[in-house]
Amino acid sequence: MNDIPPTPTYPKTEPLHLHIPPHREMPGQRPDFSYFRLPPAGGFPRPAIDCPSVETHPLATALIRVLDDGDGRDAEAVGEWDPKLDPETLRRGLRAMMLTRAYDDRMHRAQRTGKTSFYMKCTGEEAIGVAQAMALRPDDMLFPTYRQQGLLIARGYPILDMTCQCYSNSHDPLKGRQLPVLYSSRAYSYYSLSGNLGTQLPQAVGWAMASAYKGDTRIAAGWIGEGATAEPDFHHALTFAAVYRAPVVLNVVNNQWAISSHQEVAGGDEATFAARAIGFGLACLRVDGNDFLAVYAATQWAADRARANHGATLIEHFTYRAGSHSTSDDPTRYRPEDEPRTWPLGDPVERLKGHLIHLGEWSEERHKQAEAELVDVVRETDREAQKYGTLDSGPHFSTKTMFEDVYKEMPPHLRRQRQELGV
Amino acid sequence: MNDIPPTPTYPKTEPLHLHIPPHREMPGQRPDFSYFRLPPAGGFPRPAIDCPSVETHPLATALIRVLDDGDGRDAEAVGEWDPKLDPETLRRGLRAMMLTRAYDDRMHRAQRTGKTSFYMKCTGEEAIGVAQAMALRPDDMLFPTYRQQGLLIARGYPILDMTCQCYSNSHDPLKGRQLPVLYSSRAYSYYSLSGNLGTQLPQAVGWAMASAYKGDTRIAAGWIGEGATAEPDFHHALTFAAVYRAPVVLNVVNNQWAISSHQEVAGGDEATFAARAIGFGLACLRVDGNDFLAVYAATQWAADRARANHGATLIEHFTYRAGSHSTSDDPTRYRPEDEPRTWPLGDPVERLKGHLIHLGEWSEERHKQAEAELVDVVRETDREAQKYGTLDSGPHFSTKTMFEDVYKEMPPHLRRQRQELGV
Amino acid sequence: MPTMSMVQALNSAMDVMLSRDPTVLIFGEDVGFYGGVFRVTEGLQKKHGDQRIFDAPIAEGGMLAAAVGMGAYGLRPIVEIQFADYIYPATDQLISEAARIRYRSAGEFAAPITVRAPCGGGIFGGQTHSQSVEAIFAHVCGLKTVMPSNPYDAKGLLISAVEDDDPVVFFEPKRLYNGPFDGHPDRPAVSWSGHKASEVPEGYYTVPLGQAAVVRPGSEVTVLAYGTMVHVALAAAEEASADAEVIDLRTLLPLDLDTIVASVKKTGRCVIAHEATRTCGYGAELAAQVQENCFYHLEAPIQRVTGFDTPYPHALEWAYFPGPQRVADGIRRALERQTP
Amino acid sequence: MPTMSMVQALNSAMDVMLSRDPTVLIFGEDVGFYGGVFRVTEGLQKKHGDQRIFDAPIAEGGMLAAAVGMGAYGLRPIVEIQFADYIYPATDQLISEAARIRYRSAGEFAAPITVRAPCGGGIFGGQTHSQSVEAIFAHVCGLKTVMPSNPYDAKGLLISAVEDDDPVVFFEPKRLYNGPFDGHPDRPAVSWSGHKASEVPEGYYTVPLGQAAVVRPGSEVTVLAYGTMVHVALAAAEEASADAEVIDLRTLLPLDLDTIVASVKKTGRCVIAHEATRTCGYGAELAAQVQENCFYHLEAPIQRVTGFDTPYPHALEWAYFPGPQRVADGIRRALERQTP
Ligand SMILES: Cc1ncc(C[n+]2csc(CCOP(=O)(O)OP(=O)(O)O)c2C)c(N)n1
Ligand SMILES: Cc1ncc(C[n+]2csc(CCOP(=O)(O)OP(=O)(O)O)c2C)c(N)n1
Ligand SMILES: [Mg+2]
Ligand SMILES: [Mg+2]
Repeated sequence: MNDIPPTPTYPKTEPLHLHIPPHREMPGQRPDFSYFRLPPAGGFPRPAIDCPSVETHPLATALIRVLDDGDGRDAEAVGEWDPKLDPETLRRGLRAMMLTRAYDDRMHRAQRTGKTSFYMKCTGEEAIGVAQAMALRPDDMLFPTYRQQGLLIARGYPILDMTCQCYSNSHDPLKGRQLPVLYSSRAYSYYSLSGNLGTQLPQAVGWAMASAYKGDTRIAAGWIGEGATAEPDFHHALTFAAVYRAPVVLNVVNNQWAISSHQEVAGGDEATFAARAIGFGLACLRVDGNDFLAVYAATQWAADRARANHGATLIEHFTYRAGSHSTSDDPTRYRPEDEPRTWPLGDPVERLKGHLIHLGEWSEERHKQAEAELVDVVRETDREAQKYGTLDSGPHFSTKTMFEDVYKEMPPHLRRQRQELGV
Repeated sequence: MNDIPPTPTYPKTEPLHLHIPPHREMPGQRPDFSYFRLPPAGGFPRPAIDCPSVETHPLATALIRVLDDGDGRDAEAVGEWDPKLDPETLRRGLRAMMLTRAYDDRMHRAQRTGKTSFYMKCTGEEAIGVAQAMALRPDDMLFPTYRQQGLLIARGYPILDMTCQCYSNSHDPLKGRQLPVLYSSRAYSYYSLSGNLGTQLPQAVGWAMASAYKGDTRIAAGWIGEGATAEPDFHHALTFAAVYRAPVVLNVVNNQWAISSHQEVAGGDEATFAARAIGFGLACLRVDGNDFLAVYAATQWAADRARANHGATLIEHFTYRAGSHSTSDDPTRYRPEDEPRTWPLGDPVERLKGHLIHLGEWSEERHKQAEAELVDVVRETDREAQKYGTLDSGPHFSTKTMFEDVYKEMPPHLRRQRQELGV
Repeated sequence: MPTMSMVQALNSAMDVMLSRDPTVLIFGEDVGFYGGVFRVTEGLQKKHGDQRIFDAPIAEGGMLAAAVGMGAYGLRPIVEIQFADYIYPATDQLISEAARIRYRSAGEFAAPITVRAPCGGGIFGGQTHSQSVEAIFAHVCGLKTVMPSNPYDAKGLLISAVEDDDPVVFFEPKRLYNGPFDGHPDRPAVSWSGHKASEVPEGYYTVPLGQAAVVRPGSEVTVLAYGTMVHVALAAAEEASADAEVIDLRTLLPLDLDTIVASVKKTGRCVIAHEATRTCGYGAELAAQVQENCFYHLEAPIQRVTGFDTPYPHALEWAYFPGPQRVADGIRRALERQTP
Repeated sequence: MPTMSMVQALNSAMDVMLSRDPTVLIFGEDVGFYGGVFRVTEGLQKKHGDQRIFDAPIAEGGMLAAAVGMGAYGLRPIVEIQFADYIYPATDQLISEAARIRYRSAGEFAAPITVRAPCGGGIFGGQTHSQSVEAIFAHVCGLKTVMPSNPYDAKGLLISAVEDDDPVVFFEPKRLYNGPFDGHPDRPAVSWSGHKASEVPEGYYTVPLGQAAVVRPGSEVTVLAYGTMVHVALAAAEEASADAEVIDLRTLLPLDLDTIVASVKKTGRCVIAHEATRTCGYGAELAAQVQENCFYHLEAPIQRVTGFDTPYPHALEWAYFPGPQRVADGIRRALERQTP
């Protein structure tokens, strides 16, 4: 028999206590960003794109910023990360961000008036989708979340098609099957959006593995919200990207909120999301997500690195969800009303606008003009889309299409079910 | 309408290439550990148990070693991590490791002779289960994998019960339901083993959260193999441990192999497994898993830290799976025959034995004696267990017990099914 | 007696159990300060504190794993999965762990966990906010599966689930949260007030698991339904002006076979209605058991009226939904004599 | 013609497809250098290189996610799940993504993935190496579900699965890998050589998905089975000395209903046999469809002979396994006339 070990006596210890991340400032309280230290623009080095990933790990706790526009300073582009874009490109970026915002506002109101069931804005996060689409190549494959409509818009996808998707109408490219904003476009290398969080990130890695397997030169990019990083898919994306050194750009959009949960519920207080890359030996960058130039530069760096076969980079975009999570929630129930306005990193549109004006390449008048013009564009597009129908009043795709595309060929049991319905 | 952006022309780039981690030295080749730098014993500092977790992050790439016994040096215990255990405790540890090994050998042969279906040894990894059981308190809750039988043995669980479990016989505490080695003992605070990899690690975190919620002083410990760290459960364990600062010790047993896959298939080439803690702001330690004193010290540090409410620690135990994965595989099909013998970190039993002899507290004769005695103990226990039956020849629990414990009370449909079977 | 919506009744059940039993705690996405996206936990954190009810990271599998560990310690966690469509990441912990732990530990360890998840369509949620996944879990031995159809049952069943020593998957038809729904989307939405099942005691009571309810007695045909489809079946019975006996199963596993068999032996005809996709849906199990136990009493084939074997579409929600007309047609088919 | 075991036939199918189609690649745990724990991929890495077949991290969900991404690119990945019991971590990517992608993208994207997984008991694998989980996946629209019972079918069906443009879950009864098994564990194990279905062409051929096979013609009673249970059913037919028609379904979804209905209309009696747990098992769907389509021809209740609703026990494996005697009893019950 085995001899039972003597059970030593142990010193009495204090009772344990369960730590629950406290909810942040509540509605009615004053927002508090005092914890937040804003590092200077141009403050961090830009490693060579073929550097060992460890050289990027100090950037996990950095905040790469290019636009030196804090507290009234005029919007200079400074430091090694300045992508040095020509004014034409900057204006294109500004315009795409403004169009994204105008489109969001229009569709948000369309939902309010019952023309569709649901909508999600990306207000305050436009720089991410737009700058990244411009820094990537048009045929690089995108695996976005529902908050990167800027990617599609910057790639020139017709907002008429987007509107028709949101209306699930007779011209909806997705035949009325998907919830609004869950776009898909193979022609624009934009993978079908999932309602399930996180799933697309490791799919991006798989696509990138396939591209490498084929000796292609296209890379993939995937996005995930900071809240969804807790899902297994995030872990899988990092693991597979590391093991197979996949040519992919992995983006965590840290907009501080996951519906009503602040980023600390996802572990954001314990470490940055960029730091998750360290344990996998992946490169990482942490960037001011409201700084168009910084997002562009970080994306370009990661894309060049991936395309040169040096593997994946995890980019944390530090930003702020200025609007509601979706049309289904009211943020004033869980955060101070003026928190968005007091967000220290400002508004991406205003900041790029300021920079262009500083360069003498833009003006308040031109900005107002452009704004008005884009509101018209969106209104006209909406009018046209409504001709093809809206969710509430139709027309929609015919009932029999409900049974199509479940499989490539319709199997007998589905044909029988369709007949049951008499269509 | 939206204006299509001009598609710039891009420089031609080299085709991408998919990196597949190459298989290591194959059967017939010479094992190659040249990549492996053995750091000196006593070479790393021991931070205060209440230090900020970042102070431990340099230890993610360390290898904490206490026994200074490399290349013929005599087995001194050196450095800040020396747990300064008295000889009696050391002998108890040695004996538990030897018993574990003797038991493994016996049951492995029992499977070969058809007395049961399956077995898994932990040869070469005995220090981990045994030293950790001794460094933890007897009522701390353990969520092990199938390779920590040393935990049970060091806690004094009767090997008769273990043997009966492996034989699924009439005295099997688990009523013949589980595959051999998937033990369970509430009385010994040893959670039921799962055949599914990884699942127990986040369960350990949940148990620890409950203990903290109740103001208890017991902590939890969980184990996972380096291969299984790719499962979602590992990610969940780190996330929940970080967010709720759970009083738990999380152990990755990196024994280099996952059946036939070397640790690089789990990402071990890109970073250490201890480094996975960094991205969650958890404390981490990386320890020579074949050094009884180092494992004891690291566990004690992590347990004290958790019990003092300073949160979880991830410990990577760097060791080597000296035997086959299980009785179902033959390692000589996927690695050089003599790789185990040439493993640079030696054998945990030999090393602790050497240390005790160096202290004048043990001798070759006493060792041989003890070995012989334990072989007898195990043989006698096996004889007794066989009186209660073996898998191949029974007796087993009665057929009607098959329908019990699916639910606390047997629902009608199960009663009907039992009657169908006429039992 | 106060009248409660299903949301209020479920909230009340958790309030009662938090007050009665210090081992009960609740976590899930947005359930804490915010009170849940469907408001089912509203006010509970304010009243019971954030040690008892708190937000979880967005990791359904992690939540279940934590719950299993808490159950082993001796707590009774209630986990909210924000939508049943998002329960899939938790399947391994739910099936391989929670459902198996009692058996594999020979009764030493258990998982007294309640997993709440809003299910079903009717709110234009599209394919990832409308699924009914009960059949997957009813197939898993070691789990119990429940789906209430009204506020009174919802509270009584949820309390039974929380007190049950085995893991219970508790599906809440989201379309019924704030009012009954008979499957006529064109008619104005009605609230629960006025419905007799909205009379819900403030305090503790239980509706036992494993007992169905005959919600409409009849002699011509038996209609088996649960969740939203109970209300649709009642409407269909009227519209088919059939003397239909409608049975609300309430618990899918363990199933109240006796009530079903007694009814079908009486009526000789059976219609099964559920919102989930048909193939291998729970209706298949019901059809199998009814024909096994009532074969010599059946006068016509058992009819299944279900969601089609396609994802839940967005725009065509009402073409997909098995509404009163389709159920009424099923009743008529069940009432037909053989046509040679 | 060469004779092959099921392991060799599956290996040959993948060898053929790797040679024919550069978009086919294979990954899974231990499938590369080692050739898989059941040796099904033995030699393939040596022949086709580690770009075509390689080890994956132990993350079934990650494998499926990668496969979905590869499918979007245009590859046809074959993923091996080491045991069907370990497919649960992959359910979200399989159900929410692979199965749905064609529908939700209106046909723009697809997931031409084959997921191979050894299933079933008979090797003393205990509850986590013996499960039959086919019913869960047959319930999921967008997936096809296959389970062969012999080497010839295994190769032909696997090639069809790989060439199919939709995701296919391909279950391999591990007890049949190296020989047929009639459910008599006490008798000496037999190998495939000699069995006529072990005559397998070296090269390319297909067995189409969705077609059942009548493996034993008969007129008294129809026995529906798949996988290991086909062999058990054949033995049971002999032992019950019944003129039973045994149908090997081969594909569970899409189901070959015509063959089934034709047989049951002829025999008027039906027995369904599977190894999976009963409640909501695939047998429930079969029973439901048989009674829907053959109601007026049925002379006795459809009998289900299945695994019990408990985890697969270790020591009591053969008490659990639905062997020839239990199937024969089912046949006898199906042949009984009504006893008043
Ligand atoms: C698997 C899964 N679980 C839960 C949800 C419900 N849900 C939708 S969005 C959301 C919050 C996501 O937050 P985050 O990842 O930070 O992205 P953000 O909305 O901030 O862009 C939740 C919980 C879901 N869609 N999928
Ligand atoms: C979820 C799951 N997937 C796959 C398996 C099959 N399997 C059993 S052990 C093993 C290797 C595990 O290696 P590791 O985690 O390093 O632990 P070790 O065996 O080295 O102690 C595998 C793949 C399993 N048991 N569970
Ligand atoms: Mg967010
Ligand atoms: Mg290992």
